[in-house]
Amino acid sequence: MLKKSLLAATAVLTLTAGTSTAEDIDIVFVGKNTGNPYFDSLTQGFVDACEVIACNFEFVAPATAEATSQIPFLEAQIQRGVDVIAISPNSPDALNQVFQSARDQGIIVLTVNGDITGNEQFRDATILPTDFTKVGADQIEMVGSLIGYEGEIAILSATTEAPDQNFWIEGMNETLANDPKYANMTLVATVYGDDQPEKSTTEMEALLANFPNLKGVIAPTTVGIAAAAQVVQSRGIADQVKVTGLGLPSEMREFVKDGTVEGFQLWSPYNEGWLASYFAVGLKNGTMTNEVGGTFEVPNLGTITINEGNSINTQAALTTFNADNIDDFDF
Amino acid sequence: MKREPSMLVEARGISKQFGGVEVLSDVDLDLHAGEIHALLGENGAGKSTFAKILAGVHRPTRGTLKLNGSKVDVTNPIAAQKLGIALIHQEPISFPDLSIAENIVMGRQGGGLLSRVPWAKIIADARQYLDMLGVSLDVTLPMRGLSIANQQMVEIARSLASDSKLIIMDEPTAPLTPREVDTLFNIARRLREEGRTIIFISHRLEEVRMLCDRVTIFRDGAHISTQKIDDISDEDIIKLMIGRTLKKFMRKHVAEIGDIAMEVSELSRPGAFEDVSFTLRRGEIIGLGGLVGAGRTDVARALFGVEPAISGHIRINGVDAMIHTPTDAIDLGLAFVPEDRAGHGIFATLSVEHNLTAAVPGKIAPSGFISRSLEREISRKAVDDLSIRLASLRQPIAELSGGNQQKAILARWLLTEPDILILDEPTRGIDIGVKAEFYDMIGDLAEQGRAILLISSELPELLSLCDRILVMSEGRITAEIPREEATQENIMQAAVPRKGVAA
Amino acid sequence: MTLVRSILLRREAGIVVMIFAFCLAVGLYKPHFLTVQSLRIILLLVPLIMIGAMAQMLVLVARHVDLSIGSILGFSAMVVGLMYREFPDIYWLVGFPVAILTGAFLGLGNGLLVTIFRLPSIIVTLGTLSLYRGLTFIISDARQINRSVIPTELKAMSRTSPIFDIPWIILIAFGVALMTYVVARHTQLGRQIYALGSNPEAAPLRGIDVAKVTLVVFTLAGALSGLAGILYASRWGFVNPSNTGAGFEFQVIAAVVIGGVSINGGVGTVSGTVLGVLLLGCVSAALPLLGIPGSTQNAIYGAVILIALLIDRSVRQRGVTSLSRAAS
Amino acid sequence: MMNSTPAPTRELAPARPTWHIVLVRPETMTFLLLLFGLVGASFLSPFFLDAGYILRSFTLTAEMSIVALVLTMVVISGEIDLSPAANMALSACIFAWVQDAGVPLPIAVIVGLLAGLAMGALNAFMSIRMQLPSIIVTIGTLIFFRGLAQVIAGDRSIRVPDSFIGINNVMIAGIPLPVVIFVLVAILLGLVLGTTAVGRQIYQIGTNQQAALHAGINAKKIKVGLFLVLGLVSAAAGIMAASRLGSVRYDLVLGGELQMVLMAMLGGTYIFGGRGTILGTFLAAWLLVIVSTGMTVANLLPAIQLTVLGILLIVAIIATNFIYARTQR
Repeated sequence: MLKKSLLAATAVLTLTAGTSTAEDIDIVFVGKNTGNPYFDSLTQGFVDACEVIACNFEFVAPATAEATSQIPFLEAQIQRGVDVIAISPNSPDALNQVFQSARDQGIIVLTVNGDITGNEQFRDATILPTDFTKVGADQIEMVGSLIGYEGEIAILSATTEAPDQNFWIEGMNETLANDPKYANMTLVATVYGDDQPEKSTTEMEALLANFPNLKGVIAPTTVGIAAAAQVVQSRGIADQVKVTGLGLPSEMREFVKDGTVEGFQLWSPYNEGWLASYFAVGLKNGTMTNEVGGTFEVPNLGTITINEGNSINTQAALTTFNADNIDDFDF
Repeated sequence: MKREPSMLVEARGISKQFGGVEVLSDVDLDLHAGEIHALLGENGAGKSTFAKILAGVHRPTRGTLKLNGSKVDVTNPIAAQKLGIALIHQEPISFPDLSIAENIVMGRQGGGLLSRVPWAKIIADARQYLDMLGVSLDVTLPMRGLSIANQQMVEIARSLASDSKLIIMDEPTAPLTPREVDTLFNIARRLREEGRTIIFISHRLEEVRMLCDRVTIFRDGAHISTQKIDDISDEDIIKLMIGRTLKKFMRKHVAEIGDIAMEVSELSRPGAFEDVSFTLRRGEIIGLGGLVGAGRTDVARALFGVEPAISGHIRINGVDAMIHTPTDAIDLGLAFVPEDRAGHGIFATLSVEHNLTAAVPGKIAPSGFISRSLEREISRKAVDDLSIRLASLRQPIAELSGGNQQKAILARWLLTEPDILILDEPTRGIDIGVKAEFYDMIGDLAEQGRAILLISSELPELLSLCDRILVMSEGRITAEIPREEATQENIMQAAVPRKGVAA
Repeated sequence: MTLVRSILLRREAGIVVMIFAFCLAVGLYKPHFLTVQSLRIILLLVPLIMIGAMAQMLVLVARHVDLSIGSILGFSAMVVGLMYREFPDIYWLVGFPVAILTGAFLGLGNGLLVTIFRLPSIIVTLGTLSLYRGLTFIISDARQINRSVIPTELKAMSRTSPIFDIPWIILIAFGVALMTYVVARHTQLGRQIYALGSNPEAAPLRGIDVAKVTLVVFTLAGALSGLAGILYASRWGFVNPSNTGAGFEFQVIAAVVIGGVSINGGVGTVSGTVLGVLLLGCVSAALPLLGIPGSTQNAIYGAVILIALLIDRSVRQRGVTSLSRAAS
Repeated sequence: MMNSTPAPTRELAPARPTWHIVLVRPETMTFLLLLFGLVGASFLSPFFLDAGYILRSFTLTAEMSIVALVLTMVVISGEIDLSPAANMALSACIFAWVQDAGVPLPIAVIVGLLAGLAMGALNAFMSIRMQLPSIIVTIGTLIFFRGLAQVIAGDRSIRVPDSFIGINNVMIAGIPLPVVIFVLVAILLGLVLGTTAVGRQIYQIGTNQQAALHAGINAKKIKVGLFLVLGLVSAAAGIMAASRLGSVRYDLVLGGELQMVLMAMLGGTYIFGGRGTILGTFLAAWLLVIVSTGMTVANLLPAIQLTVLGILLIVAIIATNFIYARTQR
């Protein structure tokens, strides 16, 4: 079912945003930064949804993902008097003041694809792609299946402080410690490539040098997994070290096809945008609420439940990509 | 015995103005092929300017040049090079980071930007030329760190390499040792044998006599005389260089000589000046004469703390003084009008007012905040006192003429009410009329009981203004001449280095 | 003068010693740092910086500086990426001339601003650093060029090899260094660049067309940055409008000043620069091995630049060349 | 020594009329651009003309604008400093880190300020004492300071206590406090530069350092002082930014040096020193806010702003050079 909805979503990718009327609801999505391919797909979800329901959509993002770089854009949206601000926050706390003044003006603030952990009171709801509590376990299962549930594994993460990654890594550690299925797997190192290709590459090389018996690497970040795959590809050791993690199909297709990577996971960023639009319009029109436990229907995604902490997930579990299905995805 | 010498260069009516001041007027000069021709004259007589015009560094304001009978226009140094004219600058030009060999050939190789550098040939040629000069240097080393003498030798090697028909040497021997001078002269003679022409600019008469065939004397930017060296005596040369029979500017008042204001003993800064001692009294004007580069300005800069001396003592009003910075000097009642007005004197783009009050921030801003009215009042008075001509106190000082700029600098210092004034070439580049005003002012200042050290290259100026004249040569004081005994001749005798000994 | 030469020689010998000492020290702790494999890692880290360092070396030797080379790298890479995206059938090698010409064009822009308006190159290139980066966003509509767009053959250059199992990209970088050596040492252009930087006032007196040489230097630096741009696409398989080349100029300046290139112009060798690049490469490769967080890297770069400046000064004791002096 | 060719003598020509002196100067250009920007921005977006919004937007760059005022004085004195943005980040990180470690807030502020002062001292040591060109030195310190901030903060945001947050929400007569501070600092520095002896000497040093030396002006002391003040003010600005944002990261005002230099240049400060005014930088700071918020509120691609900033910097330098070449003052 999940796969079907992903397919349905990609099918409308080619549509373009249509005309709008004065009654429409103005939604702005503030991305982490421009030039981030992940948000291309997410934005398309917004665009397509606003095509169907009555909303005006605009995407803005600063040039860099620096913590404060989103502030002027938020200020500008407040000034323009939009109805809904959706944002992938660059900082869990630097934006609090701006969020406060936006909400004082009646603007709905939704965080999308990342939350302001610890400052939840400053937003109305968060839309996350999947249940983050399960990501760690899923990823361990993924790497376990690739290495035969035995041997040394390592994690190549984004930055040391990346909240989502750290949350997942916590889950991975718990799974490894508590699930007897993985008793023969040892996590030997967790390193950080800062989401930069150069640093991720040197960290990956250092992992291989420091741990000659390494069997698998989990890179739960799109930059990290591509860099790790590239190192393995370049060294020709795909049969010895299995790389997996979270990645974009468009970036990983090559590695899957040449056998460097057997499988990796992600969710649909497109669906996040799609869902966020429906939810935003619903909230504004009063047809939906952000109350915990409430449910609503979104075309293609079915019934959505609002979880603890006003949190909404677009899909229940991660999608796994491998040689069989990679060509079906276009983001 | 010799055939009629063919003419290499015919210069006619060459004139050059810098900012309205004519530094060269209607110079005619013929240079024969295969002669060594000396150019002599006082500082500022126009020798170097003429040389630079030949070498394309300056363009003449008027006049024509003929080379081998055909008219040429030497538009830039490269054009000069192509015409076969090489100038060896007084201060050698070099690329310190390039090898000696490259410095010898730079600018001489043809070919486009991407053509190959023929290293083997360059190095071999460079060795050959330096061998010819009797200098043993590793030509693959960079120029940086070479002594001035060796740099000079490289420049000379450069002109040899260029195959020039006319080689101009502007005071080439100043930094050389006697042995190097001998070598240079041998080379010069050999070049003469090859039919090349050399212009030799020097202050050392005995060198001129040893080397040159003919001598041309310049004075005040004009050609005075050209003669065979054997036809003219040293005394005549000096007379022609000095020229005017001396008509003394009358110093209106002679001030009463008072207490010792400044006592300098054994002041030295190696490389610039050695063992300089003198006393200066209130009301006295001491002249400091000598050739450019004799170390006079360095002494002045040391006294004022711009570039302090390494050893020696300065006593001001009988008290030992430590002068490390100009601020120290100003506090002790010194004032210094520097020689390089544009570089060290004026703030070109700032207003006259701001220039005038630069040394007396305390007077215009007693509370730290500048009082506009006070500033205007002080400036206005200074302008009136020295009759500085200007359109407005607020106009940039660069818009004033040189003379008025200089008056403004003097006015700046008078505002500090100094006891001791050091004036370094105060009348350089100034119209004759304004000069006379300066002489009056300097006299008045002495009369007010100030002590004045006047550095000047103009002998009449020294002779008419000073109570005593110190003459420096090659970093040392070579003569102290009281006013009564001073003549242009004995000053010049003391100023010209007699032995070809380098420092 | 032999002293100066011996110091300069010592500079290069010094870097070699530093590289060996550093590698040994790391090797004692982590023996596999001293394997061929880690040499390969280091060499794969440095090609872009090597090419950028050659560009910056020429500019610094001419007594200028180019802060925009990272942005030129990004723009050129983006132009090539867009070309591959819009014309998927184009022969992949066409990217090279396109990248190099694009870079050369932007470099020429810097050169023209510097020569025509007689502006200090550091301010001009601070402006174009921002300008070229902005243009990169505009032409790309702020979207990344993805891995799938970059031709496989191009990406393969970062791991396949024509000879001795040394990947193409490393060979190209060392080829560029060799060519820079030839240009710097054996062509009139090279010598004129050194002469210009050594004594700008004397240069015209010795027949050097200062404007022309300056233009050529900036254009060359741009062209090399353009080459680095397409190699970025090869090495990392994507082109991002904001990341590609960002901060590149600082890494390059650090490498170049370690290598003994003087900020006062006229001084600098290809061998020193190559060694400086390799030293930085060793440090970058060793940090993760030693478990030192990558966040220390910028502080190290900055400290290295400051120390290199002080060494440069003590070696050359040259007078002040502050802006005010230059103007008066 | 070649004789320099002096400008044509004008001592007998009538003084230029006052209107000419007032109109033909870079600050006038800045002012006209400011008006033009206001009109243009309100055309681009009808949401724009709202004094409250402009003031709020100004708080986003107020810290940098304050630093740019001091930077203007440094540039007039003939030096430059590209490191103040990095200084802001490092001082703020040190401040936040120290107070996070349990040091009382006032002491943490003092530690932050001292850190900024030390950074200014490093710049002064390298540029003045060691006589290295400040433009290169401060590129080195720019990387170094930012790198140290990264070492201290890593990728973390360091929170500051709630009581310290919100300087931009403090209103004085309806004007946000950072804007008030900016205006006050501008007035203070304008007075220092325009009406005190030290201010006068800063111009004199920047016009001709040798002449200043010969006139007994202690150029080194003044320049060292300027670098120290700039370091201190940068630190204060960094701490203000921490208060506005509520947390500090190493990448605070990343790339801000470009904007600060741009403010000075756009206000008519001469890159080679000796000329420029606080008024010019003051106007330029507002101009930049109007240009960038005008573009942001019109939802233009942020990249266009980068492009515009780059073009503005180059055009500003060319224009001021041109104006100064035409008029002597």
